Amino acid sequence: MSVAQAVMNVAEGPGEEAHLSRRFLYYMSLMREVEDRIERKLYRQSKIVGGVYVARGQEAIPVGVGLALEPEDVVFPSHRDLAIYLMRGVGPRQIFAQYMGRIGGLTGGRDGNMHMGDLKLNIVAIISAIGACVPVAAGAALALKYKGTNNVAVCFFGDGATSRGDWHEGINLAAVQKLPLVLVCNNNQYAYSTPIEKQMACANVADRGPAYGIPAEIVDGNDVFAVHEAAQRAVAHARDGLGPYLIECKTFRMTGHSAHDPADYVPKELFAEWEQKDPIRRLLERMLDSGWIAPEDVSRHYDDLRKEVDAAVEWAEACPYPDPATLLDNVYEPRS
Amino acid sequence: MSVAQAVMNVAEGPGEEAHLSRRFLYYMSLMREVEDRIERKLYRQSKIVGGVYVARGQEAIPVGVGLALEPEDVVFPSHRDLAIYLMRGVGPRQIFAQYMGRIGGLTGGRDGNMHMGDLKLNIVAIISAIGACVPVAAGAALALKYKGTNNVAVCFFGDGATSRGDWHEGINLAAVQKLPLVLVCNNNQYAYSTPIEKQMACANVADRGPAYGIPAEIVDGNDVFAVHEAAQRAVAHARDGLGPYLIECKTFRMTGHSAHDPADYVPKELFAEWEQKDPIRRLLERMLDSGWIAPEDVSRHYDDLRKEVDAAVEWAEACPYPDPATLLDNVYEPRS
Amino acid sequence: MATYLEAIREGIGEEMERDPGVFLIGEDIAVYGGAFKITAGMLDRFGERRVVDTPLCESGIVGAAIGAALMGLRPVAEMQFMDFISCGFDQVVNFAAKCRYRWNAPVPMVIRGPSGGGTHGGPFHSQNPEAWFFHTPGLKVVAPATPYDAKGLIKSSIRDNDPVLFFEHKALYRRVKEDLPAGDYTVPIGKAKVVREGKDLSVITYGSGVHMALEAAEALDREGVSMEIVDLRTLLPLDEDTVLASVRKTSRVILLHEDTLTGGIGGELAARIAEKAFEFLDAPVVRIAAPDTPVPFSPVLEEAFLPNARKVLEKARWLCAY
Amino acid sequence: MATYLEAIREGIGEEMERDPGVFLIGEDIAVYGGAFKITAGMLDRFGERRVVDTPLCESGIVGAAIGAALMGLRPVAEMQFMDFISCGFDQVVNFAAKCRYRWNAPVPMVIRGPSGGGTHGGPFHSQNPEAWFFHTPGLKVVAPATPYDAKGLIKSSIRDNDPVLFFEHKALYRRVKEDLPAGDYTVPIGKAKVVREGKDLSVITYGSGVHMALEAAEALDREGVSMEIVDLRTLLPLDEDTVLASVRKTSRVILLHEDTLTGGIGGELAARIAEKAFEFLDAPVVRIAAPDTPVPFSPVLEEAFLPNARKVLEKARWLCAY
Ligand SMILES: Cc1ncc(C[n+]2csc(CCOP(=O)(O)OP(=O)(O)O)c2C)c(N)n1
Ligand SMILES: Cc1ncc(C[n+]2csc(CCOP(=O)(O)OP(=O)(O)O)c2C)c(N)n1
Ligand SMILES: [Mg+2]
Ligand SMILES: [Mg+2]
Repeated sequence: MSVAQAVMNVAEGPGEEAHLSRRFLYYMSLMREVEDRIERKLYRQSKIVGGVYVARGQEAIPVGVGLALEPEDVVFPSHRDLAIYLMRGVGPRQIFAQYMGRIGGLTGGRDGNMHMGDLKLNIVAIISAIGACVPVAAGAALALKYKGTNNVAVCFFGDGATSRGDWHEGINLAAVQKLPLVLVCNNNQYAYSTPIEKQMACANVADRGPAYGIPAEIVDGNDVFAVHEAAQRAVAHARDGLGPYLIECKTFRMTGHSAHDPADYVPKELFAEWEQKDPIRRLLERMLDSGWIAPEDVSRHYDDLRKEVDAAVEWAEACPYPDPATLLDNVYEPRS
Repeated sequence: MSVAQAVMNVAEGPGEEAHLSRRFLYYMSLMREVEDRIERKLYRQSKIVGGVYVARGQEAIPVGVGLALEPEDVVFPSHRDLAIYLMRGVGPRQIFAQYMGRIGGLTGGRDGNMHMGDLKLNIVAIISAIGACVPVAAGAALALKYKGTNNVAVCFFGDGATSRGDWHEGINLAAVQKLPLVLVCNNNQYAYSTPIEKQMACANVADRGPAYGIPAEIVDGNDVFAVHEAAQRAVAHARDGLGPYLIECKTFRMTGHSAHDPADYVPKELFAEWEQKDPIRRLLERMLDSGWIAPEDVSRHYDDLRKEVDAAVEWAEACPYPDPATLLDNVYEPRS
Repeated sequence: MATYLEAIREGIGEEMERDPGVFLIGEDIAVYGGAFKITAGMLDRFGERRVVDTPLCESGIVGAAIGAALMGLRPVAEMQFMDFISCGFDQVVNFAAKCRYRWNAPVPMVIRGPSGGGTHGGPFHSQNPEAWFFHTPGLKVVAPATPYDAKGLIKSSIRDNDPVLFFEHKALYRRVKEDLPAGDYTVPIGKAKVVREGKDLSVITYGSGVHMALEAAEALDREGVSMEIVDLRTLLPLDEDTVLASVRKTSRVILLHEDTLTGGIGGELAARIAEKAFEFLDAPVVRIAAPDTPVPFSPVLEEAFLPNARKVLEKARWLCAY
Repeated sequence: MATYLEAIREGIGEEMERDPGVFLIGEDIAVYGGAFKITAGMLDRFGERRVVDTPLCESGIVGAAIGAALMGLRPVAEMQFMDFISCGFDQVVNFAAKCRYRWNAPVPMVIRGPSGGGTHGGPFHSQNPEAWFFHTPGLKVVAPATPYDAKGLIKSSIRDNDPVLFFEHKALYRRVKEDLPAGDYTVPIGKAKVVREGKDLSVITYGSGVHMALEAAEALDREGVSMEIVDLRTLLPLDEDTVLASVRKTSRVILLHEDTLTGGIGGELAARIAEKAFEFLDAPVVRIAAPDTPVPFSPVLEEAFLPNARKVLEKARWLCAY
């Protein structure tokens, strides 16, 4: 166990909330640290292959939802949900290797960045086509029900995805069949350069719940406790066989769409405004106020985190590229 | 002018409502007569090429809506909206020729049955893929707005279409752009064999209006006056630049999906129940009750209708098939 | 005697008995038994858990099948007409086809349905959409011509651990019949079959083309010309060896398909032959296919559009005289 | 000097000046100027009526473009990456492609965007989706290799009265530059170009392949071998005459494309050559293409995957020694 992880193991004393808050902190800050390293350092050093999409300011969503799940629940993270991987045991080293196109990444260099999946971890890799994962997640939910489990499928997507036909078809199919599907919208108010009001003529993504006869709630996406509680309600609903449940997490994209995008189209004030609502800062304040963590633990935690990430980067940089001789492998199941 | 059309020309006396009712009657009964002839006679005589989809019991929808439009409004009839063609001046003879694959049909034998269009008449031919016409209609609406006209595009579709991604994408796009698009849903409660409750988990198609921030109203689809009034509201809304408007016409498919489908999956009582609500019968009763038509005019009208249809069938049967030497023509614009 | 249609139904039923993870999903397949009645009776036999009627949403259906397949089930998704696969295209070519290569995730699913012309279905109910998928690595594409192969191949397709597109030819559904062996058998994916031995020229074809070729071959026989016919059966992966062996033997080849010419599978076959059997060729490589137009509706136009035995016969005569 | 990217932007801008019915529609094209900045500045020049940012919905965008084109406008729709056209596939192949044939309704629209690999974009941002459309009668498919042609062809595409798919190669956007003539000019759709005369062998190619071939040709020159290069420029309709003339002249041919091999356009070319220039061939018809896999992400894999000048050179040597 790394030192950083120690932050989560509070021997005695603090209650459940404190314990949970430390787990929130660990994953949110680790996600931030890993993504900062990728976007602000490795990308600028040209060590990253392909595009870089980070979720600064949106970490509460994957973390709040992820910690409401069982390992057997099947997740479909989108491109701003890195913490999901961390929570399921994918190490930062594998993530850096993935972003560098090395053999040690989850796809062994076949695909890049957040296109990671591992069936053993019940994580399905997205494809680029935004929204395409929704019907697929419905199908996973169908399979979970078919097999008689009470597990759920959890599909993450952005506000942009809600304009896609696949989004509509997948949710409608799941609703009609009452499939155990939890739908988590990261409404960060932009799809690339397109603000939400140019994407939809209704005020909220959640306003679309009634169109599918499913419950839909709006939650402060920068409050990890709120996200977590909503996720618990959603998961319980789906586990109970009541069908899909939509959570709209209102948040803000504190970066450009990807690392090459300066986001000049976003009014500067919005960044300043949302900076105040940073989910990690808010969490930390609450933890300190409530005595769930001591100030010295915080700084130690961040020191540990940095070390963990340093080591992971080092590992990934030492990791070889895939062997070009494997190029043709695994298009089909190998003949036995 | 055929004798049958005389029913619409009431010299003096009756007011606007009577006049309108006669136009309703003419088109609804002509549509019924043409479709009956196709489905109950020509199809059984193997004179029809390809599938036969009729709209028995649903005639009030295209007629009620169609008579609320200007000739410059662009219509996208679906496969149960034959009256649209009749109202825009396509004669029964051309329709029979179309259904028989003759050169005299609107597509000259290139395509079949209700896949008819004519840009000069501002009618766009659907493609088979259900729902595909919705984004296309949005684009037509965009063009009407672009050109500075105050015309509207009117898109017809069934309940089944509302499950398609294209339906969602097209309406959402039109709503965001506030395009002059009138959406008319023929909710006949089945998509082929699939009852409405297996298609959607909300009670009404109109419940989806709020998902797009557009007005949506439910109307008795078997009451042509009600449909007409709703269409007038919808068209006025769209003409005024207020964006799309959805009308859900509740009705019932009094046949199988197509002529070869006995519809064993539909509870018999439903047919009996909806037979009572037949839109033509209801219209006639009201007309007779209100003195808008005399009983002898009705029977004369039907006699005329039958003659008109007989003559049209005869014409179509005498119409040649397309010349196979033209097979390769018109895939692209001919080079000049 | 089983028709082509019955053979497919039998094959699906047997696989559902054999493997509880096999299930059916599509529009109007359960209560109604499918537009062509392929799945008639399945709801009664297997219940609604395993025979799933969906709303009208091809992308949703294909996507859901992918998701279920990723979870280890074996969905068999019906397209009411294979033409409508264009509405679920992204799911097929980008999601299903690439999972194994990208992240080692198998997608054992079948997408099946009626394709092809000859029933006056017009431009949207008559297409042969196989070439789109033939060009997509990661997919398998199967197109049987006989009841025996249809049954054996649907069973292999369901057992296959990769996504398979299974093109049934609707004009064969009730037209071709044969006795099927009792009990379980499969036909391997990826193996063509020489359905008729010959020595003067080869016709490489599949689906409805096999029947056109057989008809032409009989007429040619009477003229003393012996035509070999190779039924590809699987289009992807392509059984190049069987094709090349036939061409090397006869030195004259016609590539025949009902699908339109340009960009059709005949091109790929021609390329492989012109590269790998070049020295054996005694005459130009000839293609017979539908012309490059949408499928026209009117019977006279459709008749002119579709390849047929007469067209094969004419080309064969020309080729042998070359 | 204009880059390939600037040439396209110039061409679009000129057509918008010329014809008030031309407008742009797509994701992030107005305020942002497009993911690759092709439409940068257009919003300021032409206003939001003519430069329309849409929600994220490719089928909606293509469908809307069709509807507007049917009404007589000339939409130019951008796919942020041409890969995403798979999400609007049905609209392209069934609606746009077939209107004229079915009911005599012209659909004058352009769908354009970046395609191709070499930028480590991975499986979904690097594809060459042209072959799907090449197989669809009613569409035109254009794929320029140079700034001159890119500008001339985008202008012709916008003026064309049929739906045109315009494949830009993203690796060429900023890599190739040339001086463009002042003022209006067009390059005709449907005409290939002999970009280099030669007598020993022909390379038939397009897009990025042209640059690979040119590089290989120079090396071959030093070996005393003279390579002719035909840039197809338009893939559909195919300029068969120019291809066949080159093959008849050199008697040896390499068909080169960046797209994957099986079912790629090389097959069609091979078929036409093997049928119509059979007597002129002195060697097998050879294809060079990407192998049949998804486009891999990691640079070492992508490098192995993509065709390049070295691979062309090797095959050319082999072919000349045949
Ligand atoms: C079908 C499709 N079209 C376009 C794109 C290009 N693209 C990638 S992400 C994106 C914006 C997504 O916005 P949203 O869903 O809100 O997620 P966010 O990036 O804001 O988290 C776009 C347009 C894509 N990946 N897929
Ligand atoms: C995309 C697509 N999938 C399947 C079909 C086959 N199909 C034709 S009509 C139909 C049912 C349509 O139902 P609805 O929209 O309610 O119209 P209705 O026939 O009831 O008037 C189906 C499944 C189709 N035409 N298009
Ligand atoms: Mg967003
Ligand atoms: Mg219906």
